[in-house]
Amino acid sequence: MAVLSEEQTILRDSAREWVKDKAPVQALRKLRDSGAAFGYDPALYAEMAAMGWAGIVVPEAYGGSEFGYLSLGLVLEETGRTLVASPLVSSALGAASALMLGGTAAQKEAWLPKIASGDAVATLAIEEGPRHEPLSTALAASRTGSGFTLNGTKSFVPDGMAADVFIVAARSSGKPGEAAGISLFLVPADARGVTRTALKLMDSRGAAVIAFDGVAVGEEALIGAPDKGFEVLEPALDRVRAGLAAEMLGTALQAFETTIDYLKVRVQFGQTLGSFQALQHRAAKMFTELELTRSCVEAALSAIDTGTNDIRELASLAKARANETLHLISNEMVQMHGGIGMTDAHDAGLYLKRARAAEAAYGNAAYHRERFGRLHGF
Amino acid sequence: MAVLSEEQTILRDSAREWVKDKAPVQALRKLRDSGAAFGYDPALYAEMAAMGWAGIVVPEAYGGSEFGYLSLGLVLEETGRTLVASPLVSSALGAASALMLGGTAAQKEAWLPKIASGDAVATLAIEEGPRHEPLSTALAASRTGSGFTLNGTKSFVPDGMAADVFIVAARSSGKPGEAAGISLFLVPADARGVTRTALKLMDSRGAAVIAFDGVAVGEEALIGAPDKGFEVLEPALDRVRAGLAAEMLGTALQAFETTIDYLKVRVQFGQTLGSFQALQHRAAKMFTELELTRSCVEAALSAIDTGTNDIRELASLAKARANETLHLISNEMVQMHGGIGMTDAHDAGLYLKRARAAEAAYGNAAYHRERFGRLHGF
Amino acid sequence: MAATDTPELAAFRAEAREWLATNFPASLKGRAAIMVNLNVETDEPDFLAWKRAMGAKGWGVPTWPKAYGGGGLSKDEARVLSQEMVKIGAFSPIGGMGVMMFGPTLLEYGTEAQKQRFMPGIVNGTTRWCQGFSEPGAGSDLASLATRCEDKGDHYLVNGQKIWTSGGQYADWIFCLVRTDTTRKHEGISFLVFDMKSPGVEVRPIQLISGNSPFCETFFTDVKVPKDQLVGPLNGGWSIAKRLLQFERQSLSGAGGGTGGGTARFGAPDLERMVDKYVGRDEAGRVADADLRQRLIAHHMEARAFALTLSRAAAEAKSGSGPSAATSIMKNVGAKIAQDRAELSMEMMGHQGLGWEGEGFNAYELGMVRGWLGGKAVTIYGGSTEIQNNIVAKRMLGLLDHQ
Amino acid sequence: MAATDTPELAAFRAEAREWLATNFPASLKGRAAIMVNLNVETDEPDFLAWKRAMGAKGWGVPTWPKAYGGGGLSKDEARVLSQEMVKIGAFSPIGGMGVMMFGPTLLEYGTEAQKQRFMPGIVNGTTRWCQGFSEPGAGSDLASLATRCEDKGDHYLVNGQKIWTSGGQYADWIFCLVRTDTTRKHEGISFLVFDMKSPGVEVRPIQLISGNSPFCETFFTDVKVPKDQLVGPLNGGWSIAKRLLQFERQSLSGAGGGTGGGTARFGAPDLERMVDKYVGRDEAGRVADADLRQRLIAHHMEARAFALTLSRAAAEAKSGSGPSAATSIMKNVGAKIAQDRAELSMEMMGHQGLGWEGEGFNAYELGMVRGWLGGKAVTIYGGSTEIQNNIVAKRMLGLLDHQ
Repeated sequence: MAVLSEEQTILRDSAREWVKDKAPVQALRKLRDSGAAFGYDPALYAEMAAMGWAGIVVPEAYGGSEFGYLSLGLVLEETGRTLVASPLVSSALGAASALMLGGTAAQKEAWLPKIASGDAVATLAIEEGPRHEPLSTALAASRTGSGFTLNGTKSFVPDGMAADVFIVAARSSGKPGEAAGISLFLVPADARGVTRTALKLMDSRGAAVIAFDGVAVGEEALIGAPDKGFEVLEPALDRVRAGLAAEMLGTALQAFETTIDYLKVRVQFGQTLGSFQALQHRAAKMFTELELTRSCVEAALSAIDTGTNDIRELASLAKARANETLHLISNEMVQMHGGIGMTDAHDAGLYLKRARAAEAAYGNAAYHRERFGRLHGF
Repeated sequence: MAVLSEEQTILRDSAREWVKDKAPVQALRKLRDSGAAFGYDPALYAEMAAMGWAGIVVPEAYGGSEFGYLSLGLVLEETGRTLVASPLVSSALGAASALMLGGTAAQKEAWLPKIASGDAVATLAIEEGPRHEPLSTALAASRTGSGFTLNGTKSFVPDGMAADVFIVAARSSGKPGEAAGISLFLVPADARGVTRTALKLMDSRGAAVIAFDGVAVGEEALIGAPDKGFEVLEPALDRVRAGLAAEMLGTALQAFETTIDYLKVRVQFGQTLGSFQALQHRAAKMFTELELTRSCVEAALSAIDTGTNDIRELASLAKARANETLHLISNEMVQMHGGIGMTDAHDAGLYLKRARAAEAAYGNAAYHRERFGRLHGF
Repeated sequence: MAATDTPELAAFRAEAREWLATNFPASLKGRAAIMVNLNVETDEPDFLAWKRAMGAKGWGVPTWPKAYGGGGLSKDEARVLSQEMVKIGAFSPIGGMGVMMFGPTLLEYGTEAQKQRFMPGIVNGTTRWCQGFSEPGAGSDLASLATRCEDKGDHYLVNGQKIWTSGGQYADWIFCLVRTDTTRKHEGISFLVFDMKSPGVEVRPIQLISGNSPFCETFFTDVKVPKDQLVGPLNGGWSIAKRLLQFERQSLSGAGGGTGGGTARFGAPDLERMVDKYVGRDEAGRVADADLRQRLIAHHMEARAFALTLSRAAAEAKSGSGPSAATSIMKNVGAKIAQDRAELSMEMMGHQGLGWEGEGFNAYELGMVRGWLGGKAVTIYGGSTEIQNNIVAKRMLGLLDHQ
Repeated sequence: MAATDTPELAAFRAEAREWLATNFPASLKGRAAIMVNLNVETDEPDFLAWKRAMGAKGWGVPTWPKAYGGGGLSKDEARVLSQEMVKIGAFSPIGGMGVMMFGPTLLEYGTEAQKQRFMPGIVNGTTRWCQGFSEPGAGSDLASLATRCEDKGDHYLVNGQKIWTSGGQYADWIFCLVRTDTTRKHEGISFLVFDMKSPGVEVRPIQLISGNSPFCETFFTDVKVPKDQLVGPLNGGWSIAKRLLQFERQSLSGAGGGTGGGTARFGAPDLERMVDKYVGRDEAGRVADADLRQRLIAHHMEARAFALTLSRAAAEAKSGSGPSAATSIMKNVGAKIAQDRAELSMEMMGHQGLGWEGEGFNAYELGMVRGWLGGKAVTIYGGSTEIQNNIVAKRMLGLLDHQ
């Protein structure tokens, strides 16, 4: 655990308490079985926002606490432990970051206070194909006299059914694969020509396909300069990756601890499972991966807070490592629990499903290893 | 173990006995400490040849037994067990195969009987850079009125100090990286302009750098058509790879068995090492890799014998797997022996050194994984 | 291959071909995967007719003795039959645990009367069997089972609970391990069979993480079992169970020469097609994702090595030199390859591999997700990976436990 | 960084800078790797002068108490000193097992008389110490040692054999575990120090697979040891040994803030340079060997994660929240990275990585080969990988052994 300030320690502890109290895994199970429309419980998110969590990275001028990304990571680590579904990553981290990085004063004033208070949900609409590749953006933004017209479809938009506003990556020039020519637009969910279709995902979180059919937006909808949206999008995505990695670290930690607890009590052949050396060494391996991952996650979040020039590589390192570690531990969780871990009544399956969904989001491990490799000239 | 004919069983058993008797690991140790000129003991090789081993793949018409590659693999597996150094792979397998695949009648008559009887040692001179990449052949073969002049240097020529004749890959047209334009030449070791320098390798086997300085050869020195030497070289190399993989399987098997024997007797904390489950599971992993590797090695050798059209992929599969398995087991051999395995007095170091030398020869695991992948369209 | 047939085999091949041509309904061609399922069977008339024909002929269990309704074929003849069936897209409609596990066991351990009684239902596929081995508290330590079986003079009385009963909700009969002596562990276990409609038997399907319920919890409350339904000697059930588990392992690893169940069942049948659909290629035609590419190649090589090992083991077994050492590793290797393949498929599908139901995902994608989840069981059941490793270390390598 | 110095630290920085400028001979600049070696020391006059100066100042052991010749610096001051030394290419000429292991142990467990007697030789680097812990029969089970130590009234009599005595052939004194009670295991061990020139001490270098002989077998035949050379209580040596091993582990993992011994010592310092020299690039500038490339990237990421973990552990330790959980994993991770790096280097060098001596290979290549072989020991000594895993499982995770 990074060395925390007193405020950070208080934040972390209160998050831990609240999650235990209000949002145990059972809450996600209920949400899933109720078939909720948004993929999260708005009442729970209202509580989270009331505690200030939705405004942790938002400047005080816009109603946030400006407490930084490492602080938000502390909260996400705790919510990750019990698989809490909320727009914390999509809205309070992702969309807020993009607005902070590239939004106009008017855009910030319009949306950041509402995001920070939880009154609005904003989300990044990036993906178009099955795999994360923001450079492949193809959704067309054609210049009109007064602005742009958007045509195309965004898939896997997190919290897309709940969102009040989308930050849409579109191609205003160039071709898919190029960074230049991508522009970012702020598009209200109720804009004419926007239609959304809910996706039912295995991790029970909210996502939607958003179709943009001749959606007209003005110049004032641009976030950042036209054709240079990637200069805002890439750092915003790196913030999301680091934050999501923190959430995944929490998920992996809890999966690990639940498994270790089981190993201590489950008896086979007259001995606790945890006394079998082959399992002990696998447990040591998982513990090792968790420690290494924590270092990477905290380093990425701290780098964002201090503004160093290695944010890209650290974000990729953190996301890749969180992916690998959670992948390993979610599989071991099922395997070490044996048959009971295969049943829907046990939590292991929920961790496994959430693990793969989080792994695929914002670049899987291969994506980030490749990105890290390129940044290092390999 | 593949299903063997009666003759094959007898061959395998007699090889096993002879190796135990005449060529235990101690023989390699002596060879090393004596600083022998050739990197093998000519008297031992004469015995091997007298048993017919040097002629196993050679047609009866040229003094061999035409017993096939799987049969030679059986012998190599046994010699691999005790790290027997000999020109069996370089001469009786590699050079003999190239001659059989592309040699003229005159070339075959001149050399195959002597190779089969052990009276001559022939070897492939292929490598030029640090890593196996036959397509990169650059040694120049310039046309003259009566034939070619060779200029350039071959490195890591196995048994290069002992060889009576070299089969040299040279570039007669095209450029490094292309298959077309490579020609193969039969060059006697005493040809004018050939000089050799011995290399002292960590596995104590013989190898040399061979310089060709304006070496004149006639048309009759060509093996295969001019510029089309790769059509002979590639299948010859695949035969070497499969045979070397058999030898490496034997090396890995012995390293494994020696280690398992140690686990059974070494006591730590009042228990045999072999009773610690973490080591048991690692032992099971090694056993598994050995079984899978055996299947690949035997399949490659059998494919050569029956002339199927998947020799290339099977040879790469066999060599890659043999590399991976021997790599794993040679490391585990040292680790599981603990301190004693680090001492020169113990055999583990000899296996480790031989392992890496064999891994690097004729393509490391990465080379063959890549080749297998390309053959399968990945 | 036909080219190598002896005259006798050639004659049998002709006979089999003709019989199949007459009896296999064209409407069923190539529909094995859909039609044959442990738990659910179709009532299509063509299927039922085919099942009756194969049952009467005994060719659903081709090498079993004719005396008990089997085909009475030699191994070579059975191979020829299988080849001829593959040629025309035919498949055996007779399967399940009766064929894979209980039948072979009964042939070895049953009394003549028991064979006469139970074999016809297996051979004709009219009795569906389930297995009552696992218990909630036992896990991999099967022999610690607690289901009590008391001798009440003229019958046994069974009380207890089983878990992971495959197809328990559809089964007619159960073969079951019960504790007949509480003072000894392995030597206190007996092998009992009884009707699932017996009073006191209750079955509750277990929902798995994949959303399916192929297994049940099965409860026994004062179930009366006639004493002639004990198979083998009293307290001698453990040896029978071990033998039966060998049959299970064979069929899971595909080493039995069957369909290669454990290996082929999960994951994409064709990773290359998935590459083209979900990942794409670079300008040189290589898999566009360089990191994934290396793992796909390694996986492909692993699968090939496994396939070659299956062939080798089959050849060695056929040569009569006894069971191949390679068979001891097959369960683990096959299971790992199947799970790796499922994970690689999930990775390739990316977001399209996250669907649970509804719009936005096609049936193939949704099926892959369920298959990936269901496949997590292959390293747990039928002897977990850990148990298999223990077995290799002890039986194959002679490494002892702490003394 | 200097920017964050308190006024006091800034003053110390100025003082240190000036003292170093005066005392560090320019001829030694940047030659740490060559000059400082556990076993062999140069007799270059400049080096000897530098050693005398540092010894007198106590800055070879900057945080040790002044009372025993140490520098008496705070941790912050020591950090500043280290920064200033790095700046000018200076290094500490005082090292070895006396500084890394025996000194800190003696400070905790020694009597005042023992400290007065032994510390000066350590602080000035004039006494070379070696460690007599391991025995041929013991391996990782250190406490099963058998070297007998009998109480002969006015002295102890030591008989037995040690192995893996680092630099035993060069050492002046040895600190040693001996058995003073044969009826108990851990509670029968004592911690003894004695002169290696004592009659009855024989040393034989062990040749390793790397060709080097950094270790010895050490034989004791009726070695007489004065009774005031027992450190700590009779039969109380095991606790002292465990503490000493903690110091060793810290220095091996680099967690002690030292040179990061275990991690950095083996393998190529710069994999990228090796790529260019031995492997090459494709037209897009990527490592030409696609398979190797992915593993190089993964390795680089692993090394970065480890470096970040070292920093985190140092920050956590400094914050006074006690030792970081991360320290428990460092030995294994550092060792694995070092070995992986050596293997990757060997793979990159290809045939050039197979040389043992003589023509055809440059010094760098031959050194890499020896380093790769020597590095196989890092997962064996100082608590093998297996022992470290046991420790993590038991101490950090609370998993018990079979009961």
